Amino acid sequence: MSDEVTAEILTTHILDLAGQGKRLDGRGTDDYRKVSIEPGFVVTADGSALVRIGDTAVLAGIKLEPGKPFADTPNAGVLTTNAELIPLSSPTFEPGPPQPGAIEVSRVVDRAIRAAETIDLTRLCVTPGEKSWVCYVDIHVLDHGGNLIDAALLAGVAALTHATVPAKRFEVGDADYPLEVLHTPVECTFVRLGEAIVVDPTFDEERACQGRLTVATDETGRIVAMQKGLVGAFSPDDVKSTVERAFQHGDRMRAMIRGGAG
Amino acid sequence: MSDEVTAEILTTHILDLAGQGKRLDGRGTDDYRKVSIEPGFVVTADGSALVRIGDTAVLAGIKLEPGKPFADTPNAGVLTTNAELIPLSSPTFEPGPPQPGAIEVSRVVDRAIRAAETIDLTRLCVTPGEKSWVCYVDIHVLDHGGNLIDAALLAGVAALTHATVPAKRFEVGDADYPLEVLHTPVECTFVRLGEAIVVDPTFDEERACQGRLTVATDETGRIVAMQKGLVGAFSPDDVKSTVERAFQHGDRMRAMIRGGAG
Amino acid sequence: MSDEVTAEILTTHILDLAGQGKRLDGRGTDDYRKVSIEPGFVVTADGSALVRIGDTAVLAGIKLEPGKPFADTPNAGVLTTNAELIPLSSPTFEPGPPQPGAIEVSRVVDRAIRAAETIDLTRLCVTPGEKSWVCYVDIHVLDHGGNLIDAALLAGVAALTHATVPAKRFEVGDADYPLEVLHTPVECTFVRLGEAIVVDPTFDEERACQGRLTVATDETGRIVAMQKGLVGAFSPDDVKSTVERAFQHGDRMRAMIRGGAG
Amino acid sequence: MGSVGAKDVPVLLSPEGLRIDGRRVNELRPIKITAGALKHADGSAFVEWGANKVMAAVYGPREVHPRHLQQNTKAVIQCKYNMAAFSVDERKRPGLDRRSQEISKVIAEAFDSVVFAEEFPRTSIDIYIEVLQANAGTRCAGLVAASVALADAGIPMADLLPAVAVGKAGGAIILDLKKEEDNFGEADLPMALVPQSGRLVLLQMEGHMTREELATALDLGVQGCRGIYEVMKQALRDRYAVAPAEASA
Amino acid sequence: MGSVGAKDVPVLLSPEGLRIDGRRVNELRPIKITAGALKHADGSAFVEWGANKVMAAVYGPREVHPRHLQQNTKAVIQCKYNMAAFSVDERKRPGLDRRSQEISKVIAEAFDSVVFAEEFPRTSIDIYIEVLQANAGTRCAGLVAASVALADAGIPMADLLPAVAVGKAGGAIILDLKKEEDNFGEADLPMALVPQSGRLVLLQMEGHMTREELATALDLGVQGCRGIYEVMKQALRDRYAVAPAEASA
Amino acid sequence: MGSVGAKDVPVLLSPEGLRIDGRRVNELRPIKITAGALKHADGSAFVEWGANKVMAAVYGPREVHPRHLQQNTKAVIQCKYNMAAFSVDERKRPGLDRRSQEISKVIAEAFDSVVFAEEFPRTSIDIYIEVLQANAGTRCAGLVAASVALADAGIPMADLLPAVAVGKAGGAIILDLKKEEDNFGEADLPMALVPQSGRLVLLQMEGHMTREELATALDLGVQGCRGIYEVMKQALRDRYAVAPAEASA
Repeated sequence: MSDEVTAEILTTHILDLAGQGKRLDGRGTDDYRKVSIEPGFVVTADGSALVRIGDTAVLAGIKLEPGKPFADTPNAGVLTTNAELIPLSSPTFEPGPPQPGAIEVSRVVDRAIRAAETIDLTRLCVTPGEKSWVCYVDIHVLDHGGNLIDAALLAGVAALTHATVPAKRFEVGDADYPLEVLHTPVECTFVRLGEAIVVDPTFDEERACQGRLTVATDETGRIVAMQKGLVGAFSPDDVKSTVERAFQHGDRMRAMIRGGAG
Repeated sequence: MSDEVTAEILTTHILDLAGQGKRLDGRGTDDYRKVSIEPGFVVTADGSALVRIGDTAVLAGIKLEPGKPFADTPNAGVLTTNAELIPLSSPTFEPGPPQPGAIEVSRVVDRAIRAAETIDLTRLCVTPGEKSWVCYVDIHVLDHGGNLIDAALLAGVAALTHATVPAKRFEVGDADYPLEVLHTPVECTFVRLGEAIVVDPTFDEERACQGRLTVATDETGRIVAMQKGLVGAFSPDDVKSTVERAFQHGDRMRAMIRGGAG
Repeated sequence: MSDEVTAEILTTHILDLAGQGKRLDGRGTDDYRKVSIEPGFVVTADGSALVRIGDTAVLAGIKLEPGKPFADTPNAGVLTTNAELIPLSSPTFEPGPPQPGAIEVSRVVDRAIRAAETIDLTRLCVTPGEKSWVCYVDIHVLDHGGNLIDAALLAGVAALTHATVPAKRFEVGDADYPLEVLHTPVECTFVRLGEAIVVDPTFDEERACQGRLTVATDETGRIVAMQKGLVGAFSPDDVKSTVERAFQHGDRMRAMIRGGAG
Repeated sequence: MGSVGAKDVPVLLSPEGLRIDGRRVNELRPIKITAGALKHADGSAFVEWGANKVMAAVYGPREVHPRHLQQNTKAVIQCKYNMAAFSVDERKRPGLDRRSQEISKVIAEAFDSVVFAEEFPRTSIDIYIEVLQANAGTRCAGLVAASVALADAGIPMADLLPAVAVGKAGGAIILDLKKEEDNFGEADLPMALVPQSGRLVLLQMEGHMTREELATALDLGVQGCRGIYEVMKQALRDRYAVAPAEASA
Repeated sequence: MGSVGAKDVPVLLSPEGLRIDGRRVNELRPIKITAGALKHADGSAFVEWGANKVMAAVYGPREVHPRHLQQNTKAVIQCKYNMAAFSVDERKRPGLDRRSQEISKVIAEAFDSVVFAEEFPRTSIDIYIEVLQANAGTRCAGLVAASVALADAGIPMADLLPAVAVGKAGGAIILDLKKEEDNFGEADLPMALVPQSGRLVLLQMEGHMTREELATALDLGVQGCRGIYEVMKQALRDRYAVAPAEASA
Repeated sequence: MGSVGAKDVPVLLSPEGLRIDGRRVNELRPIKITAGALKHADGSAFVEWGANKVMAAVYGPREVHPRHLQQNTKAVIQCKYNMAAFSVDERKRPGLDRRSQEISKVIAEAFDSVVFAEEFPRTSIDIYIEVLQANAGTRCAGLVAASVALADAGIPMADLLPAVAVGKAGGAIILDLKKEEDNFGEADLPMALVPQSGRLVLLQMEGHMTREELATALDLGVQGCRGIYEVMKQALRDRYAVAPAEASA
């Protein structure tokens, strides 16, 4: 039986279950899988975190280097987010230049970090117009069990939260110091399965779905990013109700990020 | 009936007609299609022009930016011509890196602009060896009905003719000023159809032809560039007679470029 | 008969011969093909040499340009080795980005030059941390008859041995002067054919072999690089005995490199 | 939204509630759509919307390139959104950047939600969007142009896809942001609507809003899309009303 | 070995014969191997070795990509070794560099020497190695991880491939170099052994040694590989001893 | 022609009508052609022409790579012209630049005009030209080398293709420009002739000339090509006169 046929049978089954309010792994429509956050996983990074959501595993590493501010923002540091969907993590990824899916993850994560003002970029300026810190957020997906966007942002924000500015190493200051984090954005992704809208989709649910919607919130009650993806549609009311759910899951995960700091 | 078969029948028909001194669209061998020039089409550009030759449409945009002169020409600005044969313009173009055809258009247009001394590059030098203007001529083919080289140069020269040096915007001077144009090169392309040599080929005539020859002239009676392309051959006498025809068409189009300025 | 079938028959034949201590071209297991070195082949290069080993031909050219030292070695010049296995040289090479085979040749040659301290990189420093010579060793394979690594290093070292630092041309000094060469590394490559280990493999022997081993030696009795390549295995004793053979061949070729200088 | 550490921030909303170009918060910029603007594409449209100029062309259903993307049960919808080097103030280097690739992806997915792709298995429907002059909202302008181009090419679809960006600038929720509002405002929220179902097939957000502001923005956007929808339908009516030979002057 | 013109060179061997981290010359760094560390790969392993952290995954036998590499009589063994941007002190730009491509080639050839590839004609066995944290010896750690991952994937092989680097630093021949020994030492010699045949399928050398030193180094390396071999076998025993569902916590 | 804003311009023509290297205006540089210079190509030639050194190799007719370029009714002629990094005064970065791609295109088209490609449908004839040492006129030298290499490979053609550049320097129309004449002259006009038909299959011009000058230049170029033609034929006669085993010393 070909992969395509298997996938189609699985899709039908997932949609049938969703019609009855059920999911393949027994979760309810608003149940998130088990989340774990392990900060400091990589000592060569200036900050890092390994995040697991169910059988999805994502590693984020932070590197800070002195560089030049952009001409139009002379008083700010530079933030660069890059997600790699390496072929190690899934039978569906292939080597080569970043695919649209990887680029979408990078950009959605980048927007959430940036819009939430997670870090104060003006604090990363050393000499206006001349020298500023460049902060790289590199995200490696290790095990792709679905819902990469949520895992990637969680890993990125947790890594930033526990990062150090290597001022001494680069002779920019006398001592290294912790990177200051102002806000804690968390993304929460939903997929439509028939008329059900379920949170934290698995790989198979993403393949079966009729639309994916991601909402990023922060701890001050702001929505800081949204992204509808994949084939399918959501009504404005769908959007409003997922936003409420995103705040609830977001608050829970924000506590974990801070807790992980201990 | 496959595309290939259609193309072959059309080729035979075009060659038969040419043997009788006729062309598919009713033109004589030395008739150019209708030409229109619309300068200032794009306001974000420092100069621009939309050129139509029959159902061929080409848009050129000029951008000027401060940069560094080349080490071997410290007293001159930099001119860069880039033609994009984007897949929007023809069923025969595909996305990806520039194909040899696009590179040929870029280079032939670049040579004509440069050899005719269309703009005085030494006037684009700000500080010798340190700072000079970089002048980008970007050419987008929008609708490919044949004879792209002529349309591309016409658009490029018309765009330069109506361009402004953004000195104020880049804080290089107190006010923007018009880019000075010294000469007006015009390219004129011919194809061999059997023993006939016809001007301004359509897409189908280019596909049917046995050799393409482009001659660029300027208003002082100089030939400033030539390019034989595609499979086929021309005798030295063929070359000499096309040169005469190129001057006549060129003078007519030069008047249009200046007229378009009004 | 397909190429693949021919290759397989040839492989079997080569292995049969090897079992009897024989080779296709009549050589003994420790016979090297005829070697010739022609320094100064390219006058536009700052140093060059055309090397032939049997019907393998490799051309190396040296270029020196002022540049910037690396941040972690502020007192040293920069050495860059690049081998191009251009499709001109063999029916088996294709155009495109460098293949793993070409990269391996580049890197093995580079390691031997570097580890042997062929040139004293600190002598290529002009102003510590600011300005130093960048020395490019560019290697073009012209005719691929096997054993490219040995030919490439031989050409590279011969080209360096006869190179000139273009100090006057780049206004770094008053006069050009010879590049000083401290050591003369030579690589010697072996392949396993059954239980025989033969030196200087031909193209067909490389295709037939069960493992390739390269040993670079210098004139002071040091081993300066090794590389096992291709599918196959060598025992530690195999390695030790090839090292002895590599020194003998290496000493002979070192005399040729110096002789070529005359 | 790129205003962190920027130099000069303009006043985006006057005390009278007027925007930088004199519009009210719920007002669209002028929009003009020409269906069939190109001769050689299977379908095409040119959109002038405020100071945006966007051309779209559609080719297909045709052979799939590259071949391995071919699907046995439906057409694959491919989109390439590109900005001309001279379409923005600071020259854009030619070639695909990450932003263009993301936009191409979400636009392709939006159309994949309404095109009857099962009717053309093993083919490709290729959408090309070229931004010739940009002034915020180019992905929406591109989507509108592509939607009309698809209709012009005769591709069967459930509905046209009007699109518009809503956002927040100067503290207010506003419709159809122009450049300064996009650069210095608080949020940008592009969306595309299926008018008949009332559902959104494209929705992105960058910036920050409260949930109440978001609710207002969504309503304002839907209303804006319905306005655009009328202009799109009229452009197609105009296209069919003229002889093909004259349609693309 | 990149020490030409470098600034500070540390003392690599104490008068008592102890190394920078207190090890003796013939001592390995601590090594921990977890077989089956990933859920979605056909086989996987995570290796923590000194301050290295390396993940390997294996997929296949499966369809060959790109197609033209397919071989009619055997599986093609493909390897991609990659270092994460944050795995080293100075951030590494993402993407394949020449070093990674060379390492990928010699690792693939090493496995091609022991995998029974003729059993799976026209397929590909794909090995992915990701260095997450690097501290010298990553190609050996990657090879060890990949070897366990291949076994975890059930790929038939003549033997496991233990690997280790030997080298010369502070004048002594030492086993299993760490970063400072690699950077400032005199030679680095990574090798991979087929324990049952006693032959080497990977062998590289960079730096300089006399023939006597090389002989010593080869013997020390073989001995080191045999130590690693035991850890690899134990990791696989541990893997089979647990239920699959628990194996990758 | 790249002289705008350049530093020093040499005197290109003496009052006696002699050029920088002592040649008269209608004089060729010394040229030496070795057919069969390589062992592993199907055909090859090495051309030393003034201070140019150019190698050409031909492979085919053989399988087409990449496959999608295959034509059902004829062989596809592919050409890759490349300059070695060390072939010019200022080191050239390895890799294809736009100039090389344009030259490759016009050379392939020139040969496509004379090779009997219909005799080998669904195959490729691949021409590789490597410029090892450059001193103006490399595309003509490459064309001459490739033409002899094609004959050496036994590819059936209507004729050999001699080629030469004419130009204008120091106010005079001159034959076979060398580097200073190309860099500081007024025009460069490379051409390739089919001697039997008297027609040109390659013709480019860069610089500026009047029509009278052009007429003179074309005549001078044709005359120069006929001189090169004799050298090409002699090189092939020499090649056939020796046993294959000795031909490529």
